[in-house]
Amino acid sequence: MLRVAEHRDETPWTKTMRFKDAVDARPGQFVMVWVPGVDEFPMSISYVGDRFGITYQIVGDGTKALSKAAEGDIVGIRGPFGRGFSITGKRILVVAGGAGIAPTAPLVDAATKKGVAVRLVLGAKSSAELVFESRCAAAGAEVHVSTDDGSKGQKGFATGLASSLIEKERYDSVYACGPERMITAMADICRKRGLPMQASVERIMKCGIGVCDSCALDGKHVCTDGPVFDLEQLEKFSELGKTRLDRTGRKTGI
Amino acid sequence: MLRVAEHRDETPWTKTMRFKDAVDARPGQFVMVWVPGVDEFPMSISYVGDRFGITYQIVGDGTKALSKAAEGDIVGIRGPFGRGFSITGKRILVVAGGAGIAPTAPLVDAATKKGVAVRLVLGAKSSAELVFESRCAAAGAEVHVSTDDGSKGQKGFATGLASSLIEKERYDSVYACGPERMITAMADICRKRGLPMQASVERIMKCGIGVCDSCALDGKHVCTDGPVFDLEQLEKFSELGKTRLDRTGRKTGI
Amino acid sequence: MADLGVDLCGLRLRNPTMLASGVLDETAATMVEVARAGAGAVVTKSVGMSPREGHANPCVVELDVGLLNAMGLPNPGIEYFSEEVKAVKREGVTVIGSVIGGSEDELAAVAALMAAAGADAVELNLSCPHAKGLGTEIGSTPEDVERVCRASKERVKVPLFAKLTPNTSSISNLARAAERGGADAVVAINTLKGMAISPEARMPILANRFGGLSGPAIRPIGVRCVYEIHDAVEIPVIGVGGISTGRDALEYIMAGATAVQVGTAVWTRGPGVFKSICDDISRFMDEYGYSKVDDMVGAAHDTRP
Amino acid sequence: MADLGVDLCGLRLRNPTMLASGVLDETAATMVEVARAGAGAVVTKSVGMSPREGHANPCVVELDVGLLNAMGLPNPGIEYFSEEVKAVKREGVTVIGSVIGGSEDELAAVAALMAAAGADAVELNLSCPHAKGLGTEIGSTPEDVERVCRASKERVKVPLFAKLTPNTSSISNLARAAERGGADAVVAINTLKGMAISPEARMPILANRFGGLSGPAIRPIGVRCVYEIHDAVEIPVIGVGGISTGRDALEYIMAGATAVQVGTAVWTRGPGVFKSICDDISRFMDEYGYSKVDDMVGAAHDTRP
Ligand SMILES: Cc1cc2nc3c(=O)[nH]c(=O)nc-3n(C[C@H](O)[C@H](O)[C@H](O)COP(=O)(O)OP(=O)(O)OC[C@H]3O[C@@H](n4cnc5c(N)ncnc54)[C@H](O)[C@@H]3O)c2cc1C
Ligand SMILES: Cc1cc2nc3c(=O)[nH]c(=O)nc-3n(C[C@H](O)[C@H](O)[C@H](O)COP(=O)(O)OP(=O)(O)OC[C@H]3O[C@@H](n4cnc5c(N)ncnc54)[C@H](O)[C@@H]3O)c2cc1C
Ligand SMILES: Cc1cc2nc3c(=O)[nH]c(=O)nc-3n(C[C@H](O)[C@H](O)[C@H](O)COP(=O)(O)O)c2cc1C
Ligand SMILES: Cc1cc2nc3c(=O)[nH]c(=O)nc-3n(C[C@H](O)[C@H](O)[C@H](O)COP(=O)(O)O)c2cc1C
Ligand code: FES
Ligand code: FES
Repeated sequence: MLRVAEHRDETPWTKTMRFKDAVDARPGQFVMVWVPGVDEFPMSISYVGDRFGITYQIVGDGTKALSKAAEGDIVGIRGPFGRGFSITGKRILVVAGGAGIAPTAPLVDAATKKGVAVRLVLGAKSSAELVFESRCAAAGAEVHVSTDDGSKGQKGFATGLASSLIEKERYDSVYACGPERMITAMADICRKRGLPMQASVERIMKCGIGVCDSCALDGKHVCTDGPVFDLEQLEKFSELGKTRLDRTGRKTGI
Repeated sequence: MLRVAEHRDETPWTKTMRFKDAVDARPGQFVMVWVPGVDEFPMSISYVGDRFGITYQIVGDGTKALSKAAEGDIVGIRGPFGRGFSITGKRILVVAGGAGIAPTAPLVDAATKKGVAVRLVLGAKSSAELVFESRCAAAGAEVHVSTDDGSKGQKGFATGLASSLIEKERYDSVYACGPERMITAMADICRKRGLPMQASVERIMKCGIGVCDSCALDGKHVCTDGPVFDLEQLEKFSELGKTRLDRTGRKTGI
Repeated sequence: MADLGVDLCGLRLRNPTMLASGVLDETAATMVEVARAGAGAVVTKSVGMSPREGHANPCVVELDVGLLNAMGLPNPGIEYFSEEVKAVKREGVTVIGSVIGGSEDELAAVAALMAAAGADAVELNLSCPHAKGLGTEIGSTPEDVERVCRASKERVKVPLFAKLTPNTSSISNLARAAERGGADAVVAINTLKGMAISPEARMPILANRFGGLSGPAIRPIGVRCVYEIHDAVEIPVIGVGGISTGRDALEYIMAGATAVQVGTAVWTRGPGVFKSICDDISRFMDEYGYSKVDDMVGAAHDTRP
Repeated sequence: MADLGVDLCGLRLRNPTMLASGVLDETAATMVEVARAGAGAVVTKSVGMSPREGHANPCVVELDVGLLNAMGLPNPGIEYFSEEVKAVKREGVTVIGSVIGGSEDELAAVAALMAAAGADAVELNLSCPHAKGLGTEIGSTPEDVERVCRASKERVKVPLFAKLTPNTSSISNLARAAERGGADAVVAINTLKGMAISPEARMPILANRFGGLSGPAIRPIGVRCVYEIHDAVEIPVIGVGGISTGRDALEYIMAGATAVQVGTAVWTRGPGVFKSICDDISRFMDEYGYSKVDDMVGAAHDTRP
């Protein structure tokens, strides 16, 4: 169990929780977060290294209970788990939709630190829901904002903005995290352009350690083989963007 | 389980068994030797390092069965266990009675290798029962033999010969292994002369790892606190030379 | 090179290792991957008549000595799952269908549907320690075990395995009951009922409070159970519990197991564990002069020099 | 600083840790050393009416997850052992005398002699899994446990503890029986019946073939047993099984144990383990705001936010 060191609002529905402890993790890896007596669920690590942290949207009972934790309260953490992003090339494009910024912000940190030129497309429903814009800009990324309602940056989906950037500039690699249709759309664009790509995907997680099969995606497991997959793998997935397993193990439409 | 690499007679009642494997042990440490289907018992390590070995007297069912093992046969080994000898000083006296040469021969090896001057008193019932005389001489020790029947060297007990050596020469430390009355006699001599001493003692061993209390000696345990004890500790033992526990845990005369 | 093939109730397995029920076996694609990685057969997740979500999270606790789980038997129900079984069979994989039920009739009905879907054998899970009304509760007395096996036996033509609980004072009695009830083989052991508590949170960690202990911790218990069962019945025994190396598997085989299942080690060593176990066994057989696995089955019973 | 003292059936212990029966407790001098190293009390080796040599060697198997032992209850007999108990008492150490017997009368007679020798409490070992005619064989059914406890209770004035076996389908039933029989506390758990086989030697390693599994492997099982027993009876529970750190001890305490016993960890961590456990507990209590151990006993039962 770890003690909460800091707990702050990013937007009305998104919070960041940081811990006193350090975690030795790659951007893209995740932890299982236990809110005692309520639930345990996966969360990407949004700050790696010292005082590691998570950034989450309040969507249901578990995240609501988590949002009430005060500084000094205890939270259970298992992990880090899974495979993270690998940073390759000199110029990269990062596309983050909604809570997808959580695992990609530390990727931006790490890439800029390595001297890689980073363009970040940050998509959100509205300007009030943008997270880590200034953090990423301060890290040295060129930040391009898109909002569904046009309240800030370009109006529309992140994919639209991303594809116009790809037309303008050559990238060595593209990184995506966000809603699954955003990932499949980005995968289409990258395949057509012959661009390497990595994306982080989500599935129901129970064990987090590769035994329960609940996060299965065409025989691969998001918890151990992912959550970050490369384009080659993404293209092989017949279920991506179409179906996911529910808690009983039945495929259901996304 | 280890495979027997070599099994040779030292005397009609004493054999040396060596294994293909190396053991990282100090002289004076021991192993538990399992002869499948027969018994498991403690044996000092008589060759440390590569192709480690034990040297044992055939005294009962267990050692008799062990003596029948052929090269290539398997024997179970647990260990090394216990605390071994520590080599201190420039000139030492080693006193070994009977099978007491098993743990002291590697001590002689190690000490001479370090450049320590070693005098070894090797006691046995008769010349036919002397073990490792030439090994220790070849290592560079000055070997003094005593036999109970006078068939070789000085007639009488090893303690007699040892005490005359102590009168002649100053030693930095004395090491003893053999029958318990030899150890208590050497302890008396060393105490009177103010000489540091270490001795290896034997008790019934069941677990070998400090849980069963069967090797207890005044609240210390031969398997973990020993089998090598220093003079300060030996003097505190009220049971040494007097009583030992039988297999039920009752003190019986030695 | 040693022959690793084994005959199990008429099924020919290319090697004696199988994926244990409940680990990476809820979807066809995963089971096929595990078989490709080396398992001689796969046992499916335990499936019941209707879909179950299983217990809430947390449902696993990672321990130094193994794993504590309370998945709560999540499964999509036999109707849906029949398609998964068929998909696995299409790839030529030997598949054993594990089934659960709240009563002997329900269990027998699921078993019949599992066999109809094409499972090469059916394994009755009479031993899950953490799901109410399923598992242990219908498998904790010899009377229950016998009755339940008999009911399923009447409806299933393929070999019928009974998977027993170690949470009992005599697993031999349960095994004898399974044999009387017509089981063709006994599988031992399922997990031991356990609990982990967080002192900081002052509560059990698992949402279900109780869970099943698996992994290295339970191997000595499983080996003992198989040894006892081998003495008690004539039908084959399948050993499971804490196997992660060839040497572990050999302990079970020499205790009397014709084949072994591996669950938790897939966590610690990945699906490659099956090949690694087989390689170990094969090396051991070459060194110690065994030409077939069958020569080692129960070997630890016959020797005292 | 937190107060580690506990009250157990009227006995005041300076801390909740005790040396478990069978580990470093066959001689007075050793028990005194262990108490000096920090144990709040020591439980003696299980002692019977007449001397026993125990099983032949090998009698222990070292495992990654714990220890498998088949000592076979070696003991010098109660007549001889009474002097050891007196010697321990002379040093001011709280000593609990563990006793075994082949029948309820024999057990009661040994218990009476143990109390007469000055033991502060008597622990009935109803649960050794590897000695014929002793232990489990008289403690595996609730009827036996009740009868045996009652017989000893009539002859012993000091607190009477019943040590139960986990090799059962319901340890709660055994605990209830002990309570009905007059036991003042229940001790859980003894070892789990296990076996280790050497594939190379193709035989069980222990001379006795079967042994008892202890150490980290069994902690989740012990914690679960204590949790269940705490719900089943009113008398105190003493927790034992795989404790080697303060956190392990706290799991048991929060599951419902008033005190804990430590055996196998003396092997891995030496007699200093008692002080180290107490230091851990004390630090935890300071950090989490508990002033006495009693406030934590059973705490894992009352919370679900
Ligand atoms: C690898 C991974 C990383 C993630 N990282 C983040 C992150 O950084 N920030 C963030 O806001 N969200 C992240 N999520 C999603 C997050 O896990 C869910 O939002 C959270 O579980 C919701 O829990 P709840 O109890 O509040 O809501 P519920 O009411 O329980 O569920 C709401 C929705 O959340 C999803 N969900 C619920 N439980 C799980 C589960 N055990 N596993 C996966 N999905 C679940 C389902 O889609 C469900 O419909 C991540 C998910 C995965 C798989
Ligand atoms: C630390 C230690 C190191 C030893 N090193 C050597 C050595 O290097 N060479 C050597 O020849 N002997 C050594 N011994 C003695 C050796 O253990 C016994 O000779 C051996 O156990 C005899 O076994 P057995 O079955 O042949 O005889 P048994 O007929 O079983 O016993 C003969 C005598 O051996 C002793 N003995 C038997 N079993 C044990 C046991 N489990 N633990 C201790 N003593 C036992 C008893 O005194 C017994 O009376 C050592 C003993 C100890 C404690
Ligand atoms: C996560 C998990 C889920 C399990 N689910 C089932 C199940 O559905 N049906 C079943 O019969 N056994 C189930 N088991 C028990 C295993 O099949 C096996 O009997 C047990 O884990 C011991 O083997 P192991 O130590 O190799 O894991 C499960 C075990 C684990 C770890
Ligand atoms: C070597 C050994 C000997 C034991 N002897 C006894 C015994 O004589 N009587 C008894 O009640 N329990 C005996 N036990 C069981 C322990 O008291 C304890 O219940 C068990 O080992 C679990 O605790 P642990 O994991 O801390 O060792 C013995 C255990 C070991 C390891
Ligand atoms: S969450 Fe269990 S296998 Fe991935
Ligand atoms: S041999 Fe068991 S304590 Fe030393």
